[in-house]
Amino acid sequence: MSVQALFFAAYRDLLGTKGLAVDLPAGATVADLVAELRGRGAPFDALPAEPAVAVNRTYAHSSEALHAGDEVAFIPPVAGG
Amino acid sequence: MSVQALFFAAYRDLLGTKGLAVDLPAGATVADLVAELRGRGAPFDALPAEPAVAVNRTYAHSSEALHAGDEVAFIPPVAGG
Amino acid sequence: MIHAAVVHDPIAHEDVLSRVGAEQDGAVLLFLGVVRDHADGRPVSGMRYESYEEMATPVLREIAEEAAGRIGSDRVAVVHRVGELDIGEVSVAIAVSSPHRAEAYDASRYVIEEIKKRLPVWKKEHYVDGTQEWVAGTVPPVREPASATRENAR
Amino acid sequence: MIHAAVVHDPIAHEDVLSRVGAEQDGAVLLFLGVVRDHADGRPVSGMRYESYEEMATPVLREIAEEAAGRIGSDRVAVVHRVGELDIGEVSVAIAVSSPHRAEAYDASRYVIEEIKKRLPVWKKEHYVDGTQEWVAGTVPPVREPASATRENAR
Repeated sequence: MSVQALFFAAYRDLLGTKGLAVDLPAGATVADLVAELRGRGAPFDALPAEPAVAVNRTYAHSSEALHAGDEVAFIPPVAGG
Repeated sequence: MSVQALFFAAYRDLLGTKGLAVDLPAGATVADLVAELRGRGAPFDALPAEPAVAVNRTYAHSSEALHAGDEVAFIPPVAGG
Repeated sequence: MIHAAVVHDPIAHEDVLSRVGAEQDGAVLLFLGVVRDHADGRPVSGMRYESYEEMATPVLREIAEEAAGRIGSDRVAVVHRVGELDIGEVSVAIAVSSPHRAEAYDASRYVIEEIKKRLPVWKKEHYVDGTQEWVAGTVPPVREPASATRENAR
Repeated sequence: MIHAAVVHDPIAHEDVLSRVGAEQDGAVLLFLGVVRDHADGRPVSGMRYESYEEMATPVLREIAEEAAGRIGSDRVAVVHRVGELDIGEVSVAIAVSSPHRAEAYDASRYVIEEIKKRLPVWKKEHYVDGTQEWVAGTVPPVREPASATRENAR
């Protein structure tokens, strides 16, 4: 299955991209996606091992299962206000 | 000596006057002024025995000594804001 | 600049707000006290505020200065209105600004709480049924050893 | 009515303030977050705010609704700006009104604190020396049992 990873702010600057499609085995979780990306080496290995992530615009635990077409946003520490 | 007593809000309504001059013996305190007024009978005896009082526009303890010409305001419980 | 005033005309809250703010300030807070349409369940049609004006103005300034002192900002402005007020009219406006938000909230709250405790202002509620009543207030705190201090100051 | 928006244009705080207030409300509070001229002692010339807008808008609304729920008032309005801001420009405006002041302060503070904790917004400080840096932020809290709930909802 394919999910859409999104990168914001410092993560976007780090990776040089706003987002990319990632293929994952069925049943993969948020943690599996993070591992897949970090396994690609630099610059992806500079992502935190347990980043805050939102799945379809809701904060999600690393154990959450992903589904085809999910939008998975990597959320750097927030600084609104 | 003479001091000027002032009455506001509920106290003014109670006494029917905004203020009056009161003659007191030299060395009289706030408490003496209160006693003098309350001793006049109705409606003055309806004033509290220990009202909040400001002498010359500063809150003053009942033991504070008065001086000729002092402005002594009887301050009902306040309700600003 | 610290600003404190007791006024008779309607309060333009923008004017109060515009008295605070500075390039080093990241937080601005405006509090408005407004005449509401009920009190303890009774329908209210309006309110008359009275003050001991010669004393209320300096006490209001003292409160504003204390608030400013607490947070190390001199951007504190407070205006209290007296007279006849309708429902929805502003009785008090408090504006504060400071570098950080915690201080702004602290100072704003301090000003309104101290006003309630010790500003010589009273209000008479006009009820929809035609009656009116002085609002039960707060006995202002009086410091103990005023006498000696005052003697020395004369 | 609860109002929450992420905007690109300058915030007119009067518009935010005018969204709250009701005849039963005695307290109105307006908080403004403003870009200040320094950060941790470094002179700042401006700030760029970015958001994950598709998520920021619903999170901001959720925060406003939680604040309203805490105090039983639906008069909560919050607007957060994104884009390039100059010193002194408003980044966030929060207006709340309620019958009593304690609730207004509580709700106002809740909104800004929750924004800092979990609104997907980031800011890059532009320093007077020409450099720029993402401001160190807060890791948003994530609830534990999201997976099961989400499965059931599908």
